[in-house]
Amino acid sequence: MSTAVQSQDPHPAVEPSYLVSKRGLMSWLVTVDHKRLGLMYLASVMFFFLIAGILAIVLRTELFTPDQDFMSAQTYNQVFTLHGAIMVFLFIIPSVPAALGNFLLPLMLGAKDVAFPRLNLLSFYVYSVAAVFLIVAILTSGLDTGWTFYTPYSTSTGTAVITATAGVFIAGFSSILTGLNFVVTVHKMRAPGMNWNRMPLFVWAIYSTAVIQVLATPVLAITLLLLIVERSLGIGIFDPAMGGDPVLFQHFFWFYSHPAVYIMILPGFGIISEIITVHSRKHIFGYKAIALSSVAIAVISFVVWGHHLFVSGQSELAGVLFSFLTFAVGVPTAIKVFSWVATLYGGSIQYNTACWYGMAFLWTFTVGGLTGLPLSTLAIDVHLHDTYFVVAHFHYVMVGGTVVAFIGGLHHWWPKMTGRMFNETAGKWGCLLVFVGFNVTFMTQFFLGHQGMPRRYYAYLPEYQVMHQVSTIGSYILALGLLWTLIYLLHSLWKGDKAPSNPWGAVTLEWQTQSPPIEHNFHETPHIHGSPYDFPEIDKSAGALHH
Amino acid sequence: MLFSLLIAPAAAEAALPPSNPGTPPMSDSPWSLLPAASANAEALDTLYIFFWILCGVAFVGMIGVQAYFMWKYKKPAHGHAKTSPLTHNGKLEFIWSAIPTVFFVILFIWGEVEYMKQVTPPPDAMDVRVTGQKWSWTIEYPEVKGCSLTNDLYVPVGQPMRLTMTSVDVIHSFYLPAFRLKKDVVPGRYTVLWFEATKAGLYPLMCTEYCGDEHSSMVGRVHVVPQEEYQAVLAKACELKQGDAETAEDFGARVVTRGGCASCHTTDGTVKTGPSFKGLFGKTETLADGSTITVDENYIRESILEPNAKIVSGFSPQMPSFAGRFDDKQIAALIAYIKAQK
Amino acid sequence: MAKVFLNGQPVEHPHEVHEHISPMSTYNGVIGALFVLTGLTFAVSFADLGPASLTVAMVVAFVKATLVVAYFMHLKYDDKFHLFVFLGTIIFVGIFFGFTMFDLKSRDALNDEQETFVRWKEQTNEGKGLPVGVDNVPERRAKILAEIEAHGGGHGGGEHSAGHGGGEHKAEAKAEHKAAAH
Amino acid sequence: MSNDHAHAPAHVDDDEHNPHLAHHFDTMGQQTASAKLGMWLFLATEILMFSGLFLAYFILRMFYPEMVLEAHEHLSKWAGGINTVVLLSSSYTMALGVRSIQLGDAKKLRLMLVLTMLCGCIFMVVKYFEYSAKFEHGMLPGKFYSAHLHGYEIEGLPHIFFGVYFLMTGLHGVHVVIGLAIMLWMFIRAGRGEFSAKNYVAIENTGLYWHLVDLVWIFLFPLLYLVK
Repeated sequence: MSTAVQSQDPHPAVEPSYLVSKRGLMSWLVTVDHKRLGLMYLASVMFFFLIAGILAIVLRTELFTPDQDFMSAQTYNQVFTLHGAIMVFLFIIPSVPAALGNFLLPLMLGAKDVAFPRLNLLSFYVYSVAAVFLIVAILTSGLDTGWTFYTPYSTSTGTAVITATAGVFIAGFSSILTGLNFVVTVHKMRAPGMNWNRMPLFVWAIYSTAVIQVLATPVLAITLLLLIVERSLGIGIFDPAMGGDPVLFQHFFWFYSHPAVYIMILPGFGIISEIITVHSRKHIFGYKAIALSSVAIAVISFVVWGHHLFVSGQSELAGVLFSFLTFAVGVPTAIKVFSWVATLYGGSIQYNTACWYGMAFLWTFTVGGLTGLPLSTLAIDVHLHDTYFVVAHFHYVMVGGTVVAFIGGLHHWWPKMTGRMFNETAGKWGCLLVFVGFNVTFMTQFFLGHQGMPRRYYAYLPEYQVMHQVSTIGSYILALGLLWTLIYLLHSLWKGDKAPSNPWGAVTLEWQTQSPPIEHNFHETPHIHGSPYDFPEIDKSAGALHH
Repeated sequence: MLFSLLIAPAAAEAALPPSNPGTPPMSDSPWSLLPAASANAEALDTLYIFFWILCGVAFVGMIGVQAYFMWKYKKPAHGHAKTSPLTHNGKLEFIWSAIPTVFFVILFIWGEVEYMKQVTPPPDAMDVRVTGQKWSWTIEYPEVKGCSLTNDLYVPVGQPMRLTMTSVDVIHSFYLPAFRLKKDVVPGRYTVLWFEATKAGLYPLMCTEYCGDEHSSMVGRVHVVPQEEYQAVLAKACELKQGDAETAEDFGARVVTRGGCASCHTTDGTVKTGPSFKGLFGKTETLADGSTITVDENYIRESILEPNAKIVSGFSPQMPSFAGRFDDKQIAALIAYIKAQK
Repeated sequence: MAKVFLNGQPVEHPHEVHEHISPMSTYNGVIGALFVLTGLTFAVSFADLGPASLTVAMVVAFVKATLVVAYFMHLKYDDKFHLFVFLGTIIFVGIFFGFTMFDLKSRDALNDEQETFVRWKEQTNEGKGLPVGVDNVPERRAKILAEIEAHGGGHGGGEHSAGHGGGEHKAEAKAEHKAAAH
Repeated sequence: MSNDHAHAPAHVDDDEHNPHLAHHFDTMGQQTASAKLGMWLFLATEILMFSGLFLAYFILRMFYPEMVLEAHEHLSKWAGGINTVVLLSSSYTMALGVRSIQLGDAKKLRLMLVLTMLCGCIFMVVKYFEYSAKFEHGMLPGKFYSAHLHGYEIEGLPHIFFGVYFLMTGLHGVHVVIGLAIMLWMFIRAGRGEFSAKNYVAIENTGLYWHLVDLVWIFLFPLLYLVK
């Protein structure tokens, strides 16, 4: 019988966990321990998630009636810009890779740490500096360009564009450093016996993400540098007033920002692969297909950016080419979704909170993926572009995909990270509220968008009012669900039961050490002999289906 | 709100031709689809419905299978069931990669064919020139000399129209939901949009590229009128002369509508991008350089023709010049109108 | 001796840093070639090759770059994965260049008339505290406009309106634009 | 389940006591390979970052071919040529420096580092004179451009060309300065005897970085100064 790894919990906690191995504030501020950095990232991204979430609720409240209510046009524009910019650059992009990825990657690989621990610490501080820049921008004259900083609006508006873009520029370097670190870690730090076919799928997803981070983010950096220079010196690359081409900015910007969409969603895919297998006690269906489709998505993501420019005055030929390539991304994505569903076949599914989130993800992400099809179909996109349909689509992918997966992953690995169990009943209520609230909020917006409701309007035609009100009420339910989740998770830190080392009976390496792990992760370097999804419940005798 | 213009208030009524069928811009029911008022819209709706059926089947099928598995393979109350050793199945994986691919190719080709129709104007199309600015659309008809309308596009039924569009400040996007069409309006370049309206009526026209404070107010109307009435309707709409029985103040109100002034200047005292007209005349304002100026006829005239020459402190230089668009009589009427806003 | 693992594979010789040490002659040869190529490209720049000069210069630059990468950076002897990373990067740069240029090249308006997208608007400098030197922008703008006027270009209509708000487009300007667009 | 855990530590005896081995690596080989892969990935990000500027340059050429040709005549071919030779020489000395430490000769390494830094400084000095000439002639980027007030008439929109010129050479210059700082640090570390034939990956990475700076210049020079 081939067992994957030594899955018993051989050592009682003889060593203190990473949380208490060193004490004092300084031990946290200068730590190079990937687990502590993961927690620090987690706290930071959750803080910004909260801020940007509050902004979202403010926006939805303003949209409850067609007229201007309690915000001026300028305030509304600043609020939606900050909602977008904070969510994208300070929350979603670092959420799974930097928070969960940092914590889990070395553990899953059986390594003591990432390849460059000090770089990891630097990356966290670079991120913090970026956050400070964005906060300064908010506190000075705000930012009203939309998170996409399109020229020539961004070169002519009176708000703090330079400060904010400098912040995003810096955040980009944090992302690059994290990505670089992870690529090297995956290549060089795997434990003995862990070849590419034995890596957990979360690692594959993080690896693909890291490759995108390394290849795409530098272009964002140079784009923003050019924008800053355009704004301060007027060199005339992007600003038509000085002889430039504003559509060129969109090319530069989306060369990064489209792959960035996959920086956001690929790690979510990885989490779902882990959750579904572990909680259904089944080997993942189509390991190679899922692993390689992550890489395929990462590569194809670089040649589809032009679908953001279908109506921007890009040439028709380029539009056709980009439309075709965009459909190509759909194939590996479909393969993944089908494989997850097939994994459930013949399983023994345990419905705890993480599993609920996994199941919710399959619903929301499928909607998000399918509604991408009309947007990549040239003719229909002409109608739907920059309407609420797009808003609903990317929220289904970013929130329904990434955030649901992120919260699911947080529940899945919460016992490992904190050493505490949360209340399962509370968790399921939270999941239900999030799922219902989310669908009510954004499903409505598909209809709004198809009816022609444009994005970024603080006041709208009265015909749209009913649907806007439904959406606003949905957003309150969603907010309630998220708040509830925050409350019981924090509560578990003080009152939760002590977590066993492997509460879900998983086979991957992070569960083979104590909860929470010791400072150097493992008492002894683990050796891997098999698949990360080889559960003891699998009926080896029923080998007929096994090819 | 500017949107009230769309529901035709008094000021807008004047610009509306009497022959206009006066249908509301959209159906009252929030759940009904938009009217399909062009050949393109009808073709696209077919494609759109095909997409919905396709995605609906895919979604229901996938979620159905998921739900069945979730119910069938629930963990027993005690312990775990033995689970299937299935790890992959090449044939199945090939099939579920191939089927979406086929549908993607169909969608792509269909979409591409329709798109090519959307972007290729027929040679007999009638020309209209559109200029986007913060935050209004200027629409000019080459065949009517000196006709420049704000936020009102007049279109005959069954006549292909070609809009050649540009912007004078930032990127806007010209969106006609009832025709399922949109195209960005880019400063420093020309973009082209064409359509053929099939149903008479009044339809909205919106900006869908974020362009600043009053982006939401950059809303206009498309008047689709029967071909035989078109010339008369357009001539009437283009006319901007003081009527015999019309006071200068009333005429000024029409000039304000035509100029799209309301997107930045209110008459109720609220300060938007520009100062409110209410109580503006005779006020003493402080300029950015600290000097003061009294708002009199000369200053208003200068501000219309050369808006950025003297900016009152607290405002930014955003206003486009109206030199060449308004003649002296119209400016005089405008001043009379502003004087009347006490 | 204990088994040592690297990349998940057992490693026979833990000190597997088999760095290739190139002989001096290689370095001398490479730097010599680099100097010669620099001289070549420099000399060629004085001859008038027209559009071919870009091709020649780029070919020479690529040869020089290859020499530096292969010998100075040891990529010829290095881990093949590093070569993969390097070439992969070049491919992604190619994607970036290729698709963007493809769009720009295939925009008909741009192909026909460069001036279509050159526009000027007044630089509002007052109150922004911009240093001296800014003032030349309107001057140069006037110069550009005069030039375009002199060419009799139809796009002048568009150029003018940029400075004064919309509404002045001349019908003939548009007619010409259309001719350019088709 | 059997526990066939390898109890033998995954360390190699003499590596275990190597002071340069970080705690989370098992062997020096692993550490070196990680550092080098990390460096190559970093170089990849640098290449992609510069690629944005090169693309801007090519598009500028496409938009305004005559203006670029006329404006580039105002750059000094000789200054560019001298700098090319200087930078290529510095790459050569850097490569020799790496070779010296591969052979264990720390003294020669320090000499080569000094020569490389010297070349870098010459490069920056030439750059300084070039820049000051441009400043004097008002050939400044964007809205600061005022060469026509100094008697230089360039047709078209030369302010864009000089914007791109200053951005490209400026960003490259920043990289040169950073390279000089790193080499100074390496020089000090080499003086402390930290490097040997068995541990020189930091020097190698410094070299890789410096060669990349050279690579960028190899393309900048013909594009900005020479091409017609």
